[in-house]
Parts: sequence; C-alpha cells; structure tokens
Amino acid sequence: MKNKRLILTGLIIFFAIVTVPLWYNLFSGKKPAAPELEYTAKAKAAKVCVEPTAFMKVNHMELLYMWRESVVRKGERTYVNSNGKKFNMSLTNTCLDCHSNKDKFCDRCHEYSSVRPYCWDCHNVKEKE
Amino acid sequence: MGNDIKPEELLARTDFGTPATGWMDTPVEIREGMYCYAANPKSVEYVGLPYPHKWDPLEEDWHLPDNWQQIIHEGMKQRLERFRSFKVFMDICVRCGACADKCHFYLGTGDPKNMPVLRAELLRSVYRNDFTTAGKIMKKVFGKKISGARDLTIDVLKEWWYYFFQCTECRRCSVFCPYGIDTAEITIMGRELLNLLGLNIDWIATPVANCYRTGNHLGIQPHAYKDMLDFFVDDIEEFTGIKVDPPQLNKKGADILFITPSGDVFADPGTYTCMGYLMLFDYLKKVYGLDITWSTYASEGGNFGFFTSHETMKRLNAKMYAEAKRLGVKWILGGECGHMWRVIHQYMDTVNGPADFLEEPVSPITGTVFENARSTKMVHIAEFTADLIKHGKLNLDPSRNDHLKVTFHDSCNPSRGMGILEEPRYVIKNVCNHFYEMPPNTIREQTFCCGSGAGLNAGENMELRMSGGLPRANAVKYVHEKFGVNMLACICAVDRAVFPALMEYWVPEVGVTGLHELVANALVFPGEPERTMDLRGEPLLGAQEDVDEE
Amino acid sequence: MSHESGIAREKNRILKAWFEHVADTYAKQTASFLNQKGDRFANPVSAIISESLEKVFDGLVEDAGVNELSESIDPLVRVRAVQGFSPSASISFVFFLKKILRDVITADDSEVAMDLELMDKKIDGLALICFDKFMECREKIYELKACEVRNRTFRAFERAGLLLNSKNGG
Amino acid sequence: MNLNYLFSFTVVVALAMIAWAGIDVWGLNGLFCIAVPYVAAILFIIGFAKKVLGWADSYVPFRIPTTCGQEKSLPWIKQNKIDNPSTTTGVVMRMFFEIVLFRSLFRNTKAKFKDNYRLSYRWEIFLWVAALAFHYAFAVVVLRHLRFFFEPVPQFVQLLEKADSFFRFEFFAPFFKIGLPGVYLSGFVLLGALLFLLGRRIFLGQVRYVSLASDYFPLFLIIGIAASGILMRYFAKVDVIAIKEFAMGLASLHPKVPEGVGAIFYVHLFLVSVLVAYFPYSKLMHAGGIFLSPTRNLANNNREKRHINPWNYSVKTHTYEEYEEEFREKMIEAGIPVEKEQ
Amino acid sequence: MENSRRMFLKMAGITAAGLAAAPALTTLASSGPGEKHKEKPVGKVMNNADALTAKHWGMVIDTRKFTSASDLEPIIEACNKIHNIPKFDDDLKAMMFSSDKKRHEIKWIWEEEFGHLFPDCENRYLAERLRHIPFLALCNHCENPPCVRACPTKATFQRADGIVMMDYHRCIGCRFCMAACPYGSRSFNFRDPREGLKEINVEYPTRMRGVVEKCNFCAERLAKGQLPACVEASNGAILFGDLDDPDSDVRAALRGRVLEPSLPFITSYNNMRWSCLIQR
Repeated sequence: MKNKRLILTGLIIFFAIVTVPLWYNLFSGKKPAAPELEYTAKAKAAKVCVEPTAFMKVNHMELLYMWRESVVRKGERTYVNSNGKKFNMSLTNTCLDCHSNKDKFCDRCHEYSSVRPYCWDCHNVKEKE
Repeated sequence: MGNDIKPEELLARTDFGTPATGWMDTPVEIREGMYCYAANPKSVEYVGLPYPHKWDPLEEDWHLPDNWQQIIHEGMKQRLERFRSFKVFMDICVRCGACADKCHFYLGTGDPKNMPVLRAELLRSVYRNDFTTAGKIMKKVFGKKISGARDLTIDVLKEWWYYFFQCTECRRCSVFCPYGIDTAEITIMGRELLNLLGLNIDWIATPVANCYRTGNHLGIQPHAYKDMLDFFVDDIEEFTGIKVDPPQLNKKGADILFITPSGDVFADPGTYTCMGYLMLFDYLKKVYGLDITWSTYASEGGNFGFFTSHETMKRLNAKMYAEAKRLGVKWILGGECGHMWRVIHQYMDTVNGPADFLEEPVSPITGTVFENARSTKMVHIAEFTADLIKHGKLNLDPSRNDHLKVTFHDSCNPSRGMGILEEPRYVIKNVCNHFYEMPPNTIREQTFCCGSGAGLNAGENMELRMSGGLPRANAVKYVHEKFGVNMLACICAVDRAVFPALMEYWVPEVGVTGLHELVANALVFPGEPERTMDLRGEPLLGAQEDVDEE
Repeated sequence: MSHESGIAREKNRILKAWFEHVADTYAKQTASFLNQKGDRFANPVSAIISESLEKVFDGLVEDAGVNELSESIDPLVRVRAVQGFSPSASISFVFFLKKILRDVITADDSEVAMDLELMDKKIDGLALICFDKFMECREKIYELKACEVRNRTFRAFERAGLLLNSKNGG
Repeated sequence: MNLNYLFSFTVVVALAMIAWAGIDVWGLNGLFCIAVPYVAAILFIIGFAKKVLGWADSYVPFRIPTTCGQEKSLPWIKQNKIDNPSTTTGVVMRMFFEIVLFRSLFRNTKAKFKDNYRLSYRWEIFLWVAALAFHYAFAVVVLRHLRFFFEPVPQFVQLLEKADSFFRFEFFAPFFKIGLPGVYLSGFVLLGALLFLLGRRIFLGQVRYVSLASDYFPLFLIIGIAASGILMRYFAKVDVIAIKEFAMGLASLHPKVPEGVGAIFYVHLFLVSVLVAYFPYSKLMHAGGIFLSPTRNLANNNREKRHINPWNYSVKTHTYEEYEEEFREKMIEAGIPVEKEQ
Repeated sequence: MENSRRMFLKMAGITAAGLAAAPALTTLASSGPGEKHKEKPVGKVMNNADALTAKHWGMVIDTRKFTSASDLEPIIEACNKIHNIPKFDDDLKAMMFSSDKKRHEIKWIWEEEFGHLFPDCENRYLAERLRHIPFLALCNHCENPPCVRACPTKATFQRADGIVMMDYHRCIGCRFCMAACPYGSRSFNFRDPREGLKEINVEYPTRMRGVVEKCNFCAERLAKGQLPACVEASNGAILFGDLDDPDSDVRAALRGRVLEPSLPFITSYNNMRWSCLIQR
C-alpha cells in the first residue's frame, strides 16, 4: 500500500493553500501600490503636520496616545512641538480640523493595512469640507 | 580490576557520576548481565540467515565481512524504500523527550541510551549521514556533534547491537509520542540490519532454528509433544479427579485448529495454563461436542522469527495456515500469547494470506460470529472464552479461586498491537472473586513490559531483565502490599516464563498464572467429584479448612 | 541517645542531601530525572531510593536492630544490585551519610561530637549489612540465572519423565 | 552538547546581523528583499514536495497501528473508537485529535496517583500546553500576516485580528509604550511558549542530553522572528503601508524594494526566509510527517480486512512433508496420524 | 559545561539588554534606505494658558431657587447637549425587561426628589414643600471617592483639583464603580449612545456601548477658561469655585452653616450635602 494518489492530492491542496496570495494577486488584477492620500486645501497650505510627516506616518498613533493620556489624565491640553509651535491636543478639533477628509486620508491607509482603530467609536468626525 | 587497590582508592572511585559527555562521545560498554550470548552459527546456518559465524560480543573483533558497511548501507536503503514507517520515523522526530521516561529499560537501568529517542537516534545519526543531503553537508561543515550525523563505525555498530537487544519492542513509547514514532519499528529494522551481518543472539537464533525444524522453539519432537500433553491428562486427573480425554493431534476434518505457544506445553507455570485449555476443551467436547485438534507441526504459536526479520517471521508463521489447510479445519483458535498475537493480528494475513480455504469464524457453541476475525480467521482464546461465559455456556464456581487475590498484567503486544483489554478482565471477573487492578498508568495501553520480551528472556542477561522489569514489579508490589494480591495473571507465554524470576526477585510472595488456569479451576464439570486442590496441587480455601479440622 | 538534639531534627535536610548524593551516582541526565521524583509508578527508582533512605535513617536514629535495618535497606540495595554498579559503588552510598552529617550538623559541643561518632559506628554497621544484602541479591540473581531454565522449562519434562536432547546453549 | 545551543544561538544572531549589514552596510536591497524571499519560497516548495513524495514512495507493507484502547471485538464489549479505530471514520477522528489537539502528548496527564504524586506529571502537561500554545499562536500569527498579501483584506483575517486583539493592553511610560496599535495576544503567547520550550531543552537534563543543534536552531530562529515582529509592531515602528506594498509586490511577481522601512523589518524578513527555506530539510517536517505516521493513520481492523503488501515475496518454508519425512517413524509410534504410512 | 551555560546566558543577557536599549531601537527604526530622519521628536506638553484652575473645585446648589421642574430643565438640557448625553424614548428592550423605564437612562445631571437625594434627612416632620419640589442631582465628586477605589483599570480617577474623572478609553464596562457609588451618579451605556442623539456636538466625543459615564465638572470647559455648563445656565443658582480658597463664592455661601456627612457610613466628605443645608 502506498496511497500515493491520496498523498499527492493532499500535497497539491497544501501547496494551493500556501500559494493563494500568489494566485490571488496574479489574477485579481489588483495593483500592489499603496493608496494615494488626499490632502485638504488646509493641509496643503500648512505643509507640515504637528510633527514631520515621516514621523507621523509611523508614529501618529503613539502621539495620539500621548495626547490622550495627557489630556484626560493630567488635564494638560497644549502640545508644543519640536519647533516650538503650540497645538490644542484634540483629535477632533485639531487633527480632523485639518484632515477633515477622514475617508480619503485616515481610512484609505487603515483599510489598506487592515487597521481598525477604535477612535471613531467615540470621537466625532467633523462635517466634510 | 587491580588486586592491590587500597580500600580508600576503591571508595574514591565509587564516587563517580558518568562523564558529562554527549551520547555520541560516550562509547558503548558491553556489560556482563546486560547482554545475551551471541548466536550459535549452526542455528543461523540452519535457517539460511546471512553470514553465520562465530563471534563474541566481549571480544574486540566481531569477525565481520569486509564490506559490512556496504551491507548495512544497502540494507538500510532497501528498508527505507520498503517501510514508510522507517523512513518517516527517521525524519520527523523532534526530540521533545515525551518518550524518555516511558521506557521500562530507562526507568530501570538509568542508562540514557535506553531512552527511546536516543535508541532511535543511534540509527538516525547514521541515516542523516548516509541518506540526507542536509545531514551530509552539515557534517562536512560543522562536524558530527552539531549535525547529529555520524559515520557507521564498528563502535556504532556495537552500540546498535547492544541497545537494539535492550529493547523489548513493547511500544509503550509509541503511545506517548505525538507522532506515533514506534521504537519497536526502529528496533525491528535495527535487528534486521544486524542480522545481515549474522549478529543475532542465541536466545533468538536457536529457538528460530528449532521452530523451523520441529515446529516449536524448544525443538520438541512430535512424540514428545504428545507425551507431554498426555502427561497433563494424568495430572488433571490426579489433582481434580476429572478424567479428560487426551487431546486430538493432527486430526483431519476437525472444526477448529488450536495453536498455542510451546511454552505453555513445556514450561511452568505455562503448563498449568495448558492444562486449563485441555480441561476447557474437554468440557466443551463433552457438553457441546466441540471438535478441536492440536498440531505437532504447527506446535508453536510464538514466533521468534519476528525478532530476527520480517522474512523469518513469515517463514515460521507460514506453518499455521499450511497446517489449517492440510487438516481442513474451519478456523484457527489461538492460545494466550503476546508477540504471537502481534504477528497473527498485524502480519499473518498480509504475509501468508489470504486464508480463503478457511471459513469465517463462528463459535460452534454460541453461534457468535467473530466479525473482527473475518479475514484472518483466527480467534483469540480470551475472545472465545469471554463469549462462552457471556452466553452462560460454562458452569463456573469462582469461589474455587478464593485462595487467590488476582491482578492482571496487560501484555504489551495484545494491548498496544491489538487492543484486547476487556476480554481477559471479563473472564477473570467471572472466574475469580478477588480481582484488583494495578495503578492506571501501569495497565491497559500504558502497561509496563515484563522486561524480557522480544527474545530477551535468556538467563545470562538477568540483570537487564530484573532492572527492565522493575516498573512492572513495582506496581505488582503496590497491589501486593495494598490488597494482598498473590497471583499475577497474564495472557502471554513469555510473561509466564519470565515473571516467576522477576517476582522472586522483587515481590517473592506473588505467583504467576495464565488466564485459563483460573478458568479451569472454576469450571464445574457435570458430575465431577468435589475438588480439594487446584491444578497446581495447592489446597483450595474451603478444602484446606476441612483438612485442618481433621 | 540524644539525637533529638541535632541529627533527628535535621532529618529533612539530611535526607535531601543523601538522596541527591545517591542520585549523583547515576548518569547525569538520569540523576536529574530521579530528582524530579514524581509518581512512584512512573519513576519507581526514585520512589524506592527516597522511601528506603528515610526508613534507614529513622532506623539509625532510633537504634533499630540489624533485622529492621536490613529490611529497610533491602529495596534500595536490590535495585542497585541489578543496575550494573560494581559492588563497592553499589554500597558506597552508605558512607555518604557520614559526610552529610558533618556538613549539616555544625554545632561543636562534645555531645554532638559523641553523637556523630556513634552514628559513624552505626553507619559502618549498616555498610556491613548492605554487603550482606548485596551479596544476597547477587546470589539470588545467579540462582535465578542458573535455575530458571531448569525450573521453568525442564521441570515439566522431569515430571513427565521426558528428557530433551537439546542443542540449546551458548 | 552545550555546543549545540551555543552554536544555534550564534548562527541566528549572525543571520540577523547579516540581514542588517546586507541592507544598511552593503546596500544589497535587491538581494535581501527580492532574491532571498523568492529563493526561500522555491526551496520550501521543492523541498516539501520532495520530502513528502519521498515518503509516499516508500511502501506501507503492514498495518501496524499502535492501539491505545479496547479493540473492536465482541458486540457487547465497548470499543474505544478513537484510540483503537476500526473504520476510516475512526481513523479520521484519531488523526484529527492527534493533529489538532496533540492527543498523544496530552495522554501524559491521564495517570494521577495520590500517594507520592508530585512534579513529574505536571511538567508533562506543561509540555502539551506549551506545544499547543506555540502551534496555535504561530498559526494565528501566520494567518494574520495575510493582511499584507490581500487587498481588500479577507473577512476571516479581519475577524481573526479582532479576536486576537480582543484584550486591550495599554501601558504608557517614557521608555516602554505598548498598546497602540492594539496588542495581538498571539505574538506574546508565541514568544512565551517558545521561551518555555527552549528553557525546557536547556534546563531539563534529560531533554538537553537528547537535543541536537537542529533542535535549538529553529527555536532560536522563531524566537528571533517573533521578537523582531513584536519589536517592530510596538517599539520600533515601521511603515506598514510600505511593507504591504512590498508584500503585495512579491505576491504579484512585481517585486519592488521597499523604501524607508526600519532595518528591523529586513531582519524579520530574512529570518522568515531562512525558516521557510530550512523547513523542508529539517525536523520541522513533522508537520507533514504526522499525517503519514503508520502507527496512527491506519485502522486496527487487521483480522477483519486483509492488508496487501505489494512487495510480499514467497519464502522458503519448512513444509509439512519435510517435517513428516523427518519424524514419521516417531509419529507413527506415538499414534499421531500421518499422511504417508511408509 | 557549567561554564558554557553561564556564558550562553551572559551572551543572551547582553543581547537582550542591547536590544532593549532605546537608542538601538531608534536606530533600528530609523535606518534603511530612503528617509533617514525619523528620530522621535521631543514635544512638550503644558496646560492651556487661559484655563481655570483651583486647588479643589466645589459646587454649591441653592435649592431655594428651584421651585418646579421647568426651572431645572434648561440646566439639564445645557449639559446634555454639550456632552452628547443620549435620550432613548423608545427603549423597547428596557420596557420589556424591566418595569423601570429609566433603567437604561444616561444621566449626568438630573432631577431627583428630596427623599432619594437625602435619604437620611427625610423624616415625617419634613416641610411639606420639600416633598414636592424637584432637586438637582449630579456626581458629588467626593473627596474620598469609592468609585475610584472600585475601578480595576483606573479608568475612574481623581485629579489633583478634586474632579473625579472618567477615562473612557480604559473603561471595560465592569460596573464596579456603579455598585460602589452611593448616589447613583453613574450610568452604563447599554446601547450605542449615538442612536439616542438627535444632534451631536461634534467637538465633544460621544461614548461607546459598554462603558460607564458621568459628570466631569465640565473639565473640558474649565480648560478653556469657561465655567461648567450647568453653572452658566443656572442664573446664579449654582455656584462653582475653589473650596480651598476662603474668599471664593462657594466658601462665602457655606459660611456659618453646619457641615455633616449625608450618609454616615460613607467616609467621603461630600460637597453636595451643603446645598441641603442652604435650603433649610
């Protein structure tokens, strides 16, 4: 007894499963490219965010975390960035004031990388510009 | 040992502790008492096994053929192709260590190479070296320690021999292995390879030759076999007062052929079990007209060929079907034996079947169809007797075994290579009033080996047997001390042969019995005289009181 | 004897050290396995060592007789007699106790010193008992070796008046 | 033997250094980001197939299941249908429990005795727990990584992520911040289980004695992978968008070297590639082998159904005729029936 | 063997220490091709310049100024609107499973009858008037708050200025705080609060289902230099100020009145009690 056919079937199924990402991406016609972000006029005009873009891209959640702790627990609500500029620490009233296009700014990347922050469960989104 | 050693030097030397070298760097030391003598070349030659020659394990030179490495390499290659078990087990062990403390030899001797994982690793290290590219490259680059691969040297071969004949193929480790790696398979392969070089032990080789020639391990010739059985008939009459008919031998046209290990016919206390069979069959003949025959040609149920190679196993086993065919019986009934049943259950039909000249086994007395033996056509006597008892076909008086407090040892092969656990218990509970189980991690599929299976029940390796049997004896001792157990029942001829010594060393107050000795003691024949003795001539409990009163 | 003063009180420490010393006479990985103790059925050697040592220790402290000591040490010597130790190595564990006692009992008043000296004598006696036991076990093994074949296999033949023309043998 | 873990540890550290140097010092981005992963994947597929087909090439001459319970016998005796299966269904059940729940490994805990019951059985269950934790955590981690290969991210991956991050751990201190992005439990379970398994190998004399370098290497390697993954998720954050773009590029055969991603990502990627390439040539193939283990994947219906051995060959036996020839006289004398009277 | 193990542990230790070191992490995170400048910026955090501050905030409600429910309504409404307090008119579930239709009600500041608010002050000689007029109830911001002690995640905490705050991010909805609060000042969000809001104050977050909420003394308004919404809407009936400042309004209102704890077994020193004294 060898059961070769059964084993071969199993092997093929295994490889099919393992290589699903390949087939999916080859045949779905999806481009691997990351989503384009859109900036509002206000954001474009400001040019720079609270901190440098490269930092914000990777660490915005940590900054927000810091803001949150500071505002809620210490009652301190003003952030002075590395250039000495002051900001009111508020997701809705500061961040989204500039990036008022949440669906084209926040959501695109979050969707793409399957990140589902729970910020919006409570924090409101300002009306679109 | 030098003679002029001072006492303090001697004491200093005792404060040892094995050198902390890795197993690959610890050379094997073949020790008196732990190994069995080399095979007699005549026995090897008689059955035509490879390379019969005279050699001694304690000598430096084992007188191997010049191309022995090539023989082993090719033997391994062939077996890797033939046995998926071997190949897979060589590849997938992760050395998690779950098996380590499951081996009775490791528990008893403390020798780390008796951990199942290391026993297999002895072969695996050579496999890696010879058959895997990764192993070869790794060894070249990093050396054998890192790669776990090593060349097959004479020392490695000696290590194989020493440790593959320190494994009883009991499969307890296999129960606990997450991948079911079965050290028995590995030992079987290891022994097959060693046999290619004529390296067997005499306790296996000579019974094999005997069995081949005369039909049984001890080389008993047909007339002696008959005399022995006839003698039992006399003994039965002496102890029980019942006159049973001498068993039919080689009778053509009988319903059933009965095969039991020759140990039951020739070795105490198996002989009492044999007397038990005789009484049971006589009872069934007288009451229900059962027509059963024994055979002198197939007078061996056990199969030491299995401890040599698959091929030898097949050659010895062939007699069973051949004899059943010649005698024209309907089916075969098998006696109480361990590895005999491993061979019958897992190999016989495959190697020597199909047994299409036999009928599907049906108990002529109860009409029960033994569906689980539909193809092999061989029924275990515990199944047969349990069925009789269940249908109330036997008149039993369990109080006749009241002088015994019985515990049951599951033999390795029937429990882990077959799964016959409840039948013997059912029988015992119906023929004895005092039955006590040993602790749960020492029975059923977790049963501990007697320490002498797989051909290791020789006399010269007594230390090995005593240490290997320690875990089993320890559990017996426990029930002996707790419940006063004085009788160890089993369904294996090797058990019956080796337990007396084991018990005598560890738990001297406990005797050993087969299942059917107990059955015969309890079996009430129509119109039989009142019994005062059991089959061993020991007074029964009530009877003894009577004697005392007189 | 005033052993309650020191030796008996330190029973647990002494037994622990003694057990470890005995375990150390085995291969290293086996020693660590023995040290895990555990189920007496899964690890019988370890259970036998610890039970036996405790009984012997109690026996020594309580001035037990030869028979009692002999019975207590029996299971341990019996195990070691089949584990491939040389006779000296097999019995050596008795003497470990002398050193352990001196490691554990540190007070240096004369009474304790006397106790220790007394203990030493008893330990020497125990060693002698162990030799007897060891030899008894070995003799038993040789008896088993010599008699097993005859007893088990040939007794039946003898009873039946048959003799086997055997080609068995090494 | 201690060389074994020292060696494996050194190799894994060296591999990490190579990846780092490869990118940061030598600038071999194409090699490490594109060539290495592809080669690893190819080695995996070829090696895996070769190994499994190699096993498939060997015969299963005998049906040799290890039976761990009552066999199918008389109708009134209760069969243990999982541990001693007599049907394909039973075998499937047995294999399922074996593969999914590591039943054999779990068995170790079954025996419990009150007197003298102490430690040894407890660590046995820990081995089972750790093994199970490790394998499941690893599976969850691998499946979670599918988010990098699919756009849109499949529903089940999202569900898995949600379940995995169900418990929120948030800790915020100047040098140790964890909690955003949400903590995936699986990663930490994986690391914990690995450390347990490693500790077991290093500190239990018995297991250390039987362990080879090839037992430590995958442990250190996966520890390296898990640790680098955790580092880059919570501590030294990297540009996830760029990484997904890169992963999708790999999967769609349009590879592009990612830009502006922390070096730790390259270490992670390289270690994963090494693991993938190493897998089929090592003991990790137990993943495939467990399906083919003849002591587990066969039914114990030997006497009921004949098993065919394709290479069964005829052998020389000692026939009855030869036997009678030798003993005829004695048989006749003893009154045993013979075929030929003279 | 011992030696090499120790050496290994040492190596492992060094490596672990090395990896854990913050600079190494920064390097790991920052290197790679492309942008090389991602060092963490060092932002500073400070208080708003125009924030109202106090050593210990306190509130005094002059209940003599409220005679009917309509007097309370604008005050409650102001709070509800600013803080996005939901109102479920059609709480079917609540109606089905509980006779108390207000079971799922969310309240920060609400209308309460005398007996409920001051159970120990109630007796049969109580002025008839008190039995009929409505009282305002809200979180007492106890000086020694039992809810803070009960909270397993420190989601409820007390600020240095005495305000008992909720950090909704941390709330796990265990409701230990609700059990601990003797005044029933806390509400649990059985439903998504957004369902009960006709209009949302975008600037202030809502809560989510499964968290507890309560009055926060308008901490967000104080930070901007504004008084609490209820105070603003009360036309002077509610005073708000620093209890630790002897010259503050609240201290002035309390001067000459006896202070005693409202619930003897609660050790907290409770600000609300004072309004009771004023109306006597």
